Amino acid sequence: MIEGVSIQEIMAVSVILFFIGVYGFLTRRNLISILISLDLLLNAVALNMAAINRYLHPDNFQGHFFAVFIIAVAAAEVAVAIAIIVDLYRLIHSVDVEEVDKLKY
Amino acid sequence: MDILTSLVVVPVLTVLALFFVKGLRQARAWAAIGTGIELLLAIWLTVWYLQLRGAGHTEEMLFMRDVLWFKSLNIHYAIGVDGISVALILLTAIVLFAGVFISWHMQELSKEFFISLIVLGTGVFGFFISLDLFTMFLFYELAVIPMYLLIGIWGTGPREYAAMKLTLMLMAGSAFLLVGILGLYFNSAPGGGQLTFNILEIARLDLPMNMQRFLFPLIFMGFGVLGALFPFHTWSPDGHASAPTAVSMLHAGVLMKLGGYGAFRVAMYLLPAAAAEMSWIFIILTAISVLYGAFGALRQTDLKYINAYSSVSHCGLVLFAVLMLNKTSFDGAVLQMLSHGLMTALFFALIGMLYERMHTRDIYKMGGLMKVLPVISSVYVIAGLASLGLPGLSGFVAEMTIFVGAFQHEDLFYRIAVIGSVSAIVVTAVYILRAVGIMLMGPLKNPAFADLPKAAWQERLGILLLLVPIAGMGLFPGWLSEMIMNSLDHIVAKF
Amino acid sequence: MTNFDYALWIPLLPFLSFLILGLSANKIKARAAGLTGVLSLVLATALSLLLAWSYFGAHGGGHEQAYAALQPLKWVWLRFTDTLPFEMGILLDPLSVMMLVVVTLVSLMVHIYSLGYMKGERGFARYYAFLSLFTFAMLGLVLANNIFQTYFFWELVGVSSFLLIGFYYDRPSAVAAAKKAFIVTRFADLGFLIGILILSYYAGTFDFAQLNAPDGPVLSKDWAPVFGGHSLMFWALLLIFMGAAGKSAMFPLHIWLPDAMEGPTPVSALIHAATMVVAGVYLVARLFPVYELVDYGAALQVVAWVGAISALLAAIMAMVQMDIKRVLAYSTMSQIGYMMLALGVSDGGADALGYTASLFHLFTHAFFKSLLFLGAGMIIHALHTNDLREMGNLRKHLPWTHWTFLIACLAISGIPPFSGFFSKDEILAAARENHFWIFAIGYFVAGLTAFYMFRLYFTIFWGRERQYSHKPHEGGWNMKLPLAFLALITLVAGFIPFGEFVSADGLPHHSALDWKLAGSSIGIALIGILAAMYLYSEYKQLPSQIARSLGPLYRLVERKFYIDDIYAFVAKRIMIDTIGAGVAWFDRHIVDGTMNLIGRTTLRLSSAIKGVQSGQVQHYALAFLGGALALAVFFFFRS
Amino acid sequence: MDWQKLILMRDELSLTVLLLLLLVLEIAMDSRRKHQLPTIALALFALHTALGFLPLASGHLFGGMFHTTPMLQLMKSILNIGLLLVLLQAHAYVRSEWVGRERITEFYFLLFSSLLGAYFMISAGDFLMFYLGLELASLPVAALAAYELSRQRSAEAGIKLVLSAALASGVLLLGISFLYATGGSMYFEDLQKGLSPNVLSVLGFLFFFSGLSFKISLVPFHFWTADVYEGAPISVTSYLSVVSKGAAVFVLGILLVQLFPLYADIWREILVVIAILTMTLGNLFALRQTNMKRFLAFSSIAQAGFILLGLLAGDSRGMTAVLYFVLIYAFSNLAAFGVVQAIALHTGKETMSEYEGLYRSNPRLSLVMLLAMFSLAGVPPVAGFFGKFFLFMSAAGAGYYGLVLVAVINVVISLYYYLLVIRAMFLRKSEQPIAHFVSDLPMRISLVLCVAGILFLGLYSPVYEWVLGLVL
Repeated sequence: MIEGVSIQEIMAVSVILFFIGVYGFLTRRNLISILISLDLLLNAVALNMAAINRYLHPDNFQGHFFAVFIIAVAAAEVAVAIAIIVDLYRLIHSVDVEEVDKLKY
Repeated sequence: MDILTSLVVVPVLTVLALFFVKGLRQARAWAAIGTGIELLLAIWLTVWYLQLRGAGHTEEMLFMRDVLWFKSLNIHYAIGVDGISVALILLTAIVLFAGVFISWHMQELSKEFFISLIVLGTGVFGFFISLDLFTMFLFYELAVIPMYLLIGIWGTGPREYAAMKLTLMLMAGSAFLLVGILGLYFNSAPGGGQLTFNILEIARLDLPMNMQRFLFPLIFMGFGVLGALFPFHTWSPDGHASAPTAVSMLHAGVLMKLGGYGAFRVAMYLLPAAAAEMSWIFIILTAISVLYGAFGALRQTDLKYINAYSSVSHCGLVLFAVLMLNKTSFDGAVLQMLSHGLMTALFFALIGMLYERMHTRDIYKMGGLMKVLPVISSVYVIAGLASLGLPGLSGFVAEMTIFVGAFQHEDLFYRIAVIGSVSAIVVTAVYILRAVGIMLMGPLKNPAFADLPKAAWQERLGILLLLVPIAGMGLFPGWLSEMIMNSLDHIVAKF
Repeated sequence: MTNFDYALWIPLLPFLSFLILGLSANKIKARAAGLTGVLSLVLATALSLLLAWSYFGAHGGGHEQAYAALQPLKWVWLRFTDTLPFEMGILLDPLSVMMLVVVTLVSLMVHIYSLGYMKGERGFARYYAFLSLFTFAMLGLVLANNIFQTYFFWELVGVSSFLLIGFYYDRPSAVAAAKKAFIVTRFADLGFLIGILILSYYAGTFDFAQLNAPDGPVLSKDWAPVFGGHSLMFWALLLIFMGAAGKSAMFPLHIWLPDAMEGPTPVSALIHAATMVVAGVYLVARLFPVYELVDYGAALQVVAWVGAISALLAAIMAMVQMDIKRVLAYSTMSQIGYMMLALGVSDGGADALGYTASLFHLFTHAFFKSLLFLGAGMIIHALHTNDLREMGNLRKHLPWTHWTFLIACLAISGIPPFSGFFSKDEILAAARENHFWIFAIGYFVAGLTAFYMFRLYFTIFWGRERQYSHKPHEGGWNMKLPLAFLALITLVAGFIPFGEFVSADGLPHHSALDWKLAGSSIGIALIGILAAMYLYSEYKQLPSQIARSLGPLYRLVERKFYIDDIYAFVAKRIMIDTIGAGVAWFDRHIVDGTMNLIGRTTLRLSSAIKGVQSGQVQHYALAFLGGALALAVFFFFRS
Repeated sequence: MDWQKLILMRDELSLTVLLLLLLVLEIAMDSRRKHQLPTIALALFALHTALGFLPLASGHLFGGMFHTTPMLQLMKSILNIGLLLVLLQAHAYVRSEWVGRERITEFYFLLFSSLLGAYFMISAGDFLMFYLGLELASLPVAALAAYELSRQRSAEAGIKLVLSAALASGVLLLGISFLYATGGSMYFEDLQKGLSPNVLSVLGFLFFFSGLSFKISLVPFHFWTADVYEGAPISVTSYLSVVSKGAAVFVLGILLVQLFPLYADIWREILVVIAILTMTLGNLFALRQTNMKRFLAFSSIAQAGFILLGLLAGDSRGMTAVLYFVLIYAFSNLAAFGVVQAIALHTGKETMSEYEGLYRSNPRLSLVMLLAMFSLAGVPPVAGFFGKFFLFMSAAGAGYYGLVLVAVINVVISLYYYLLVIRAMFLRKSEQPIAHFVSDLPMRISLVLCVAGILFLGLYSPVYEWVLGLVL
């Protein structure tokens, strides 16, 4: 619990963070940047979890645990994603998301 | 195993046997044996049925059998027949058997052809014996689906288009049907308790009126599509024109009867109040069908189109009669199904024979065939006469029963509609005679057709199989009509 | 009471012959086929004569007692409803017994005659099969005990007529004529059928006995006018008469009859002169009490006028025809017009003289008209042409034909003592009693008849000798014998006291000749004959000069008053080319087009939205988030 | 902790053991003998599948994080069957030169881990377990999608899947956090009591639902599906379309009923809308596909729309219909994918027009495809008809006649494109047809199994009764 900061404010921050992530996801062209945006987005949720736990349901630790797991899974996700991006780069020499559109319609 | 189940099992076994044979000769032999047994069974069934009725069995359905299938949903394999189904089963067996002989020289993928044909037959037999809406629906679709392959693989002309159109339209019809059937099911236990698909059990209920109003159009239209109800008939001309001979025979002769039978057995029988209330709408549509089909046939030049439109007209009359809600017209509807089934099958068989010889179906390219092909031509004339309702042939019996029966309706509107439909007999005469005149009579138009091969034995046999019942029905309709009439009491009692 | 069960065999024998000949088709030898046909007819004729003898004989000649209407056989053929069964049965009353005799006799003669006439034709067996079929149907029609049975056989005679007209199926004109005959009568039968439906719906029965019974369901009730100032019964009767008019080639449904002459000549003699075409008269006579009493005989008025107009128009058209058979066809039409007229005017009197007269004329006409046709057949057989302009001075070559033809011509013209004189005189007498204008027409037509018949006679047998390709000679005994026999009947039939046997109320009536009327009708007939003799007994330019001077009027008649053209227009232009083509177009483009449109629209829609699946993962993400937000928005607007 | 209770995790444990065994084999096996590995893995998995059918008691573990019931057990078995069929079909693929011996193990390892994730997802008793299961189920598939390293489309499929999946889980997590905020617990049992119809929790529910819909590929959350299906190796595609999707459907079914009964009105409405959208759009896109994989992708989207009809009622009948349908769908869809796989392996052809005239050269294969198409379209007497009929029946039972009508009309549309495949194979003749070939034994076994399933699952009614018995 942080003095002078209400849960609403923290949740607002995390939602803003979430949408910054979304924005990044939607607008970046570099696949790596998109991955970073994704992490931003996941972190926003992690923050949310932790804060909600602390503020609203301080009698258990479920939110905290969840936040930890989110971070861990995010890392795994990034690992897989990076691996694929590397492979992709090998194949097309680019990490531009707009060039990844051979499959469509 | 009871006789009704064997009606379904025999074709299934035939299909299985056909999977293991090779070549045209074996395939057609097995197909002929299988369908021959089926015909014998059907005849036996008819005789047995009449005997039982004669011996005083007055139950609504005979040869009943009920096997629980999906226990928790109360879906049964429930079968039974009354005079109407017996008659139609006999019709199917005849047409199917004749169809095998008409396809005697099916060179391409012959085994597969007979398999598909008999699967179709299986569906039809199953449909006619079903007393459970679920199994009925199942067999209904089973009968429709092989049409795609049958037309698509062995058809002529724009076969892919025609096959697709036919399948999709009929399936769209069954879409409505499905909803209707589900509606019936979920209203089959108004006081709580076990829901059921069983026709006889649902028939004992009085379904709430608003439900009937909702379900009747769905079911009637669903079956109506197959019964070539205007304006859902357009699969018919293209489909028939493209289909190979035996398929046209079965389709127009038997499959379209599923529409009439279903409309009658399900829509009218189970939803009588809505039927009485809403019949006028469909009377208009069917009366249009009758006239429209006849007029549509007037200017066609392709024999199959002529016959397809004529089928629209004749099948329209079936639905028309079904909607007239009295015993005589119901009787007429069934007679018309039989009559049309036989004669349209005969027509298509003959058209197929002509096409095989001349590779054209355009009547203007023919002419004077009577001299060249006396047997086929004469039978064509007889079939034509049956179609236009010549006394002594089946068409007359059926049409007159319908007209007299329908005219007994108390409401003036309905009687006027009857007069409208009656007018079609003139138009029918015109298009039949036009085709006969151009194609068969007159001097021989194309010298290339001067010595076409005469009808072969299997063709004669096929013709005979259909011609004998047509004449038999026309000369001695009494027993058939009585057999049907006796089964109508339960249904008429609902109105 | 005598047992009349054997009456069933009278129609059945020809039917058996039809079955044998039809099934053995082309395998049977011509000789055997002919013999089968003739033999069955001989038996049938013998039976019907026997039947007539015992039927009328059983009566014993008592004058007060009506002839009984017997129904020796009756069974339900098809049960429409319990109260309205479709029965097959045999009704024996003076009318049907008389018809029986006519039909079997004429048919027998035609059967024998055809042995010679059709000799060597392809399809000889088929010809006899059709003849037998026709005879069967006609006998069934005559014996019918209810109106639906009548309809049954009515259609059947129509079809056999179609088959026989189109016997020379490789001749396009024959095919066209057969089609025309069938379709026109079919159209008329539509009216008949609707009439039956209406009649039976209100009467609740098909049975003639019940329909005609004074206390039956029709006559015991007063039918309120519902439409056009008349009762439904009237309209029903009118529709039934439409059927009758079609079959009997009455104006305006007569157009098929002249064309029907495309058939073999014996066929014309049997079907289109003696038997089938009078079925209409027979039908009206069958229902005579109903026609007479419903709406005070309003329907009979129509019958009378239709008959009179037909008689007149046909007679006029007969005068200009150049085809021997067509002249006879129009004369048939004219004579049937007489019969109809006679039926129509017989509403007033209790003894209904017209009824008897009409049927008497039917009786006599059957023989002399078939005689005429068979004679014409002789000529055609000898010359291989129908065209009057290629004939002349044939009396030397064809003496048998000449004499019998002359007898028939005299009969039809109403010259005593030939049969036609007696019956026609009775008709005129009946008409005079009831309706002046109709009488006047009838009287005038009598003159015209004599004129055109003798025009025919003189042109053929007198006139100038033509160049014949080979010397004309008459057929064998099998052709001469029927001529002689029919001529004999024509000579004596007039002296039969017809009224003793057949009358509207079943009671025997005795009718005496009114010599004043008879004299004047003989007079006008003689005028006609003399005029014809003057114009045609030797070759002259005069007839064509007259024709030319009449100009458009002649043209009008020659074009058959353009009635055929109107029909052709309606049938071809309107029915086939407009409605038929219209429906076909509508079906292909509108109805089918809609179905195709649904399919095509779906496919097009499918192509139109393919861009949504752009391949850009960011677009997908946007859609995903959009979807999630849409759900949220959906929720907020919902609550 | 009572160790005996761990038996409740029998399947998870057995699968874990399997995974470990694979690792051991990977290390211990001589690389020259690695080509036997697929066979071993297959045998082991078959054993595992058989094990899954042994009865197991209901119960829960870890304070409610994990629980199991016969119904859940059945769900897992259905997934097992699906994967087993996939493995049979993949057998020849994995041993082909495309893959390389050193990468055989990872194929199986990733597939099994994903299945393990699906198990946990199904058995989850709280959001944490659920989330872990979800990620475990999807991440390995992303790697698998990119399995063919040298193919661009494979990599593209992988990256699209992993990015979309991550975004979806982000949204799903946001939803979970909202639900947690109002409900106060991650445990379903407690959460269900704590939920209220306030804005935040409904929003949470909606986000959660969106995230899960992604896995089932419901419109509009489906866009990744077609691209990934087309790009991924065929075995992976079939896994995605059957096992992965099936698992998600099961979870949705369980959670809607168990966790969100409070929002029944909301999710019913949403399901109706989404079902219509999914069926219709899936069909519309499927109509004009020419690549078989992509075609089947859209077809499977449409099928998902039909499944939603079973979820609507929210009762045991509906759930039975869903399970039954998924079971049948697994057989039908895998039969189709099996044929596509077999043809692709032997000829490299994947386009519908290249299938023309197939019946004349490979009749049996074509017949399998015919049955598969009929079953997918729902044509009697094959199983698909029964599956669809019961789905529609449950929806109609809940009063959704209009929806059923829309669905049945969509069946007709779908019939059109299924018939297109049949048209190519049976109706058309080709100048250069695919030559006759014989597939490897496992493929043939799998196809025979599929055909048997298609033919008998419907007609043989005890299967349905058995499913129903386990659901109740």
